[in-house]
Amino acid sequence: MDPVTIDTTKIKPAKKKPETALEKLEDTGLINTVLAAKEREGLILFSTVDQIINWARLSSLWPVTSGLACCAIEMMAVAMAHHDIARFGMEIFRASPRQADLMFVAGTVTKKMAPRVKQLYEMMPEPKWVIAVGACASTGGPYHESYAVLKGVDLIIPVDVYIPGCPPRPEAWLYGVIQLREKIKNEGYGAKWGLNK
Amino acid sequence: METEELLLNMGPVHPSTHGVLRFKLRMDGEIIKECNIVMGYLHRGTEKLGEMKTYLQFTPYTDRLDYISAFPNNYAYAKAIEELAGIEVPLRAEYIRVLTMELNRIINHLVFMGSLLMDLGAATMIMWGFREREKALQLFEMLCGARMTFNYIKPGGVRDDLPDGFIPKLNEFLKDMEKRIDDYEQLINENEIFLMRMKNIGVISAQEAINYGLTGPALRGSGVSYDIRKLEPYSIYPDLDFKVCVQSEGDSFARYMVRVDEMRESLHILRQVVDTMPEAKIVAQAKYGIAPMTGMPSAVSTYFPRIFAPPAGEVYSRIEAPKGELGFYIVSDGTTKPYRVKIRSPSFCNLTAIPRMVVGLKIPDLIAAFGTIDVVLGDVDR
Amino acid sequence: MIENAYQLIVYVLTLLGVYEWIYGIFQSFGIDYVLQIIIVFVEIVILFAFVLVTVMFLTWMERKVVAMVQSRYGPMVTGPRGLLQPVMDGVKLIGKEDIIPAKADRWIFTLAPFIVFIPALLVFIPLPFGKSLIISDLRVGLLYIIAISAMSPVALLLAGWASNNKYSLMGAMRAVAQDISYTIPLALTAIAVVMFTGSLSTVDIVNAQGGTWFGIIPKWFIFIQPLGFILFLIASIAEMGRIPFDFQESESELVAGFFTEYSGMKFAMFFLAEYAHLFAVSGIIVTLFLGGWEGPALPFIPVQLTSLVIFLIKTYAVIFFAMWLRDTVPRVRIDQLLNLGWKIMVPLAVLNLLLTGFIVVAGVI
Amino acid sequence: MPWISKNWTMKGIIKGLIVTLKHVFHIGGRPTVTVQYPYERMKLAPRFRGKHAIDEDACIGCGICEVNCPNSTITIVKYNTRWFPQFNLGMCMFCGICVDVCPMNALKMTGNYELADYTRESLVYGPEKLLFKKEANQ
Amino acid sequence: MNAAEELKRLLPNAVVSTGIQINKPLAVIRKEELLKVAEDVKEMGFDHLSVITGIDYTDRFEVVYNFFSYGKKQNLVLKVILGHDNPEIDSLTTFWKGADWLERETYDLVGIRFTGHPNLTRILLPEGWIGHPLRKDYDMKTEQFVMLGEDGEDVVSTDGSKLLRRK
Repeated sequence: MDPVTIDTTKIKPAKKKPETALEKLEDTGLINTVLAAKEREGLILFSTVDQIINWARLSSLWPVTSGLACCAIEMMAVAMAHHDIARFGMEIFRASPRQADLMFVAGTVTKKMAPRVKQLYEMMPEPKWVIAVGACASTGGPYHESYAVLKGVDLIIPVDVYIPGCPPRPEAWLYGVIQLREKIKNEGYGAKWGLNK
Repeated sequence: METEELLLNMGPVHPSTHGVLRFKLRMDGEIIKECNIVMGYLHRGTEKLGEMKTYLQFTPYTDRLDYISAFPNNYAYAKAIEELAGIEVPLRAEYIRVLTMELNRIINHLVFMGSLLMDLGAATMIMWGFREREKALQLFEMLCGARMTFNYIKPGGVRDDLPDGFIPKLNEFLKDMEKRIDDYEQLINENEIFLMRMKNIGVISAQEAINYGLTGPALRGSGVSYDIRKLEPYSIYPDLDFKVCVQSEGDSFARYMVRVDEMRESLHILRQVVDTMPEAKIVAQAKYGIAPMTGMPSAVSTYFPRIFAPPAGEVYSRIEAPKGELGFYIVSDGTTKPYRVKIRSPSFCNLTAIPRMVVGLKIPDLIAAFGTIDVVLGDVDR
Repeated sequence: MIENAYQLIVYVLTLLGVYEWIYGIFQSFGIDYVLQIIIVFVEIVILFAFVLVTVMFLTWMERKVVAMVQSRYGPMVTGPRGLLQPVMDGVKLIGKEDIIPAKADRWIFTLAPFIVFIPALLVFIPLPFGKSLIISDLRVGLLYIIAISAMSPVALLLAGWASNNKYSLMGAMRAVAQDISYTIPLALTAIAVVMFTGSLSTVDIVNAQGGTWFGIIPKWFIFIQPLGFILFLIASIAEMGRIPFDFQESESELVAGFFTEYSGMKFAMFFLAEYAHLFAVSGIIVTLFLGGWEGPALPFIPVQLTSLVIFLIKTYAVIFFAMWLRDTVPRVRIDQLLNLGWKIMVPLAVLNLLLTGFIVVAGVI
Repeated sequence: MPWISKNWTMKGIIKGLIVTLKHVFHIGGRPTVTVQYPYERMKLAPRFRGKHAIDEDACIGCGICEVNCPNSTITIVKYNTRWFPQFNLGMCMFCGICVDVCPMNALKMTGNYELADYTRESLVYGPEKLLFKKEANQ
Repeated sequence: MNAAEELKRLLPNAVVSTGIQINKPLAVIRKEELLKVAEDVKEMGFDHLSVITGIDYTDRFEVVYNFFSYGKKQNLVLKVILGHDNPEIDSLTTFWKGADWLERETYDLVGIRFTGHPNLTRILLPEGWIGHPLRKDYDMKTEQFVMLGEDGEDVVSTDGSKLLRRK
């Protein structure tokens, strides 16, 4: 436990706060729309619609309330005053999976819970995303030798982003959410048919 | 009038079950006729893993039992091993342990208040509770580098000494906390709707509470003045001045009030601990391979034991965790791995009383009563 | 004299000098009633657009107020101070998959959101947003409002039943019980107000509250009817289904109440209807007890504009109160709610009615 | 209902409303506490247990960390003719035992917690991502 | 005289031996006499049943009861030794309601049957789980999966192909 263990070179500097209007737009994701429109003449309308829908989707990810274990407490902490996931429009934790877009698999998925998690995922309407939070959900983590624990939630449902940590601190969590937003920016029919990027 | 009985399944993923618990309710209209609790959705086989890991490797797993208040878990496990092996713990280490545990008790009760009120529909309290929790977690992070799963209290001492600037920050927190508890009490304690929801709900008499094996605030809410910190004093609790918070009604509100009072009591204990903290900077004892750890940071890891084997024997050691009696039954066969680790978790035993408490009540009352029992599913299912 | 929005539009067109011209065109074809229909259509579109924008703004405001109470910021990233958040939510919900559960009743399941949504908009027709800013000054305006809002239990029941989910059904049952038991005190207290004005027309009610006593205290009905106001406020919060009376949803008990199974746009309609209801009920409270759009007039500014602003300020004050209350108190239990409704609210409302009767007969005020 | 005769003033609710209003207008030391993460960061404690770092000069590849790791996060792999631990951070519970047991003090835990990634495989951090030289760092 | 010795004085036939288990008086008792002992123990004022532990010693099972008395502020440990084949013991639910779930848990994880228990079913693991995990001979190699049956209850099987999307 060396007090000087922080390896400052490895940490990326905090993101610059957007000041100009253009930067603010870029931050929200709309700038992609403008750039994409510029880059591809002929498909402007198509990809612009795509980008706008993506923008809407990434700005209003409603998670389903599905805390499983330790990470659920950090999930609550992420939603609380100090970290405030509401800034991304994500504070509407829907209890019913029918109205949710995103599932945080926050905690150990045991064998007994696994079919229920899968059912929960299947009940969510498309498009839907999954974030596996913590070691347990990613790989089984500390409990991967246990008889009663599934070795990673990606064995039963597709996972978009993995966040390591046990449990990850809320900032790490938010970083994972930002990674997911980056991913959603490049989704859509345009991306599927090779039109974006 | 004959009515059809309704079978309602609450959970395992339900907003008010604090995790993954399932109630199978047989209902007559809105009234609960029978309540069956199905658990095990978070059964991770911790006890089996305890047999597979060495004594020192198992400490991180104890963090993940009651993940809201992990320090008492750490401590209960360390205390069991210390009793088994007869290890003396340096005084400063004990002070640090009590400090962390009482801080953790406050956090636990904050989360309890928040989630209870969240279930009752008032979302503000949980935000305020977590706001203060975050400040305490920053203290923990200073102390051991993690926010929830600490791995800090080890058999024979604690992992490291208090860092610089910890005590001033703690004092600041204590000062702030006093005001905040006033805020909470002002917000909700006299709220008519809250009283309406809590008074005379989920009543359990002292006799029954004992019979059902309730411990901790749930038992003290029924008027039994019982606290392991007083009855079987451990650590430095005999030297500290604190009172056991008791309420006599045995209903949800009494259990709630016990916890609010305990928060103030914990603040009182913390102030004493800070005032009387010994100066000698020894935080671990040199027995069974544990070398004395000094304040020198980089020297610590060199002395940490790689092999640690207490003598063969059995021990049951219990402490007063924020949720009740937390005990570890450890069977050692003299090797580096425990032969059997049994965890007597307070949440599991306190939950036993729920089916008895809620018969004849309505679903909202079930939520109120369940909320005041204050369980953590990691602790229930282990 | 301009009395409603139709006449206002005609007046504005006349001022611009185009009305005669347009009217002439239509008259030459002999279909001048078409012009009337078009104008009515235009005003309805303006009203609904206004209501929808307000509703979207209300969702944003709700989130911001909650955030302020809880020492945080609320939506920040999407748009300036997160103002675009409701738009994004709407666009996203349109793009979501629309799931109809396998065991649900398809038709009723699809119909229910519309039955909820349309009355929520229809309530606004006789609501005076400002002097002469009213779609239609119905002579039975108040009765119309109460009747229209009494439709919502039917829709909730349909939604709950069609979902084929126990939580939905229970949520719907609760919502219906709650709505019915609170419509009665609501109507009774409203009648007490009507006894003063002698008219059910909302415009007459607002006009009756013009002027002041002693030059300071405005002649609002809240000062004549404090008990009636409190009863009406509580009953309307219950009617809106907000905390502390949010049984239709009661997240921690019934997952999401009667719309547990709804997704995508249908869910959005419930959501919008809820906030439209909030806006409407706050408007009604303002109209009945807080003097409606009555207030100081400013020189050089059309009275329509000032009165609209005054009305909105009052309405938002009431809305803020509802949001503020929501962040403070927990939810009551369903039977306690019904007890409160039948055993306390209804008798008190009747008492209020009696007292009002005495006052009116005695001619004190 | 007996409670209403006692509590008809709703004093408790009004008290609560006052407290919440104080928070709305930040009266009496009740500020907004949010740290807007991508733009600002909370101050990290020096002891924070984040991503590991291996001192290239000190590590002897003895494997004690591998043996002591509670959940086999660590495997010793060959990298540039020498043996180093490789961490599967998707499995790691950041308990710090490996740092405690390292006989050469070669293991450190840095303050880097931004580790989220799109695939499970990318969470395996080999020596190439973890090695550092002490001189270069200080 | 500690509680264990007092118990031996009361019921000399039931108590095999007494001793001390780190600060706590310990009495090893005969399996057949458990109910009688429990009655006496309850009368002696041990109203709190703290924990029930089942331990598998490969050749025998031990069930350990930890009691505490709120009145006397004393501890007592009772130990019962069972044979390894088909371990069975009387249930204490009639005396301590709290024993209900503790016994179910012991049954679930260690596989000791409690005769007279009102509802002796698995509590943590799903019904139909093969083996008792805390026995030393539990097979950790075969993975068991849980699936949802028609009625929403759990179905255990060793074939997870319906659940898993990839190996």
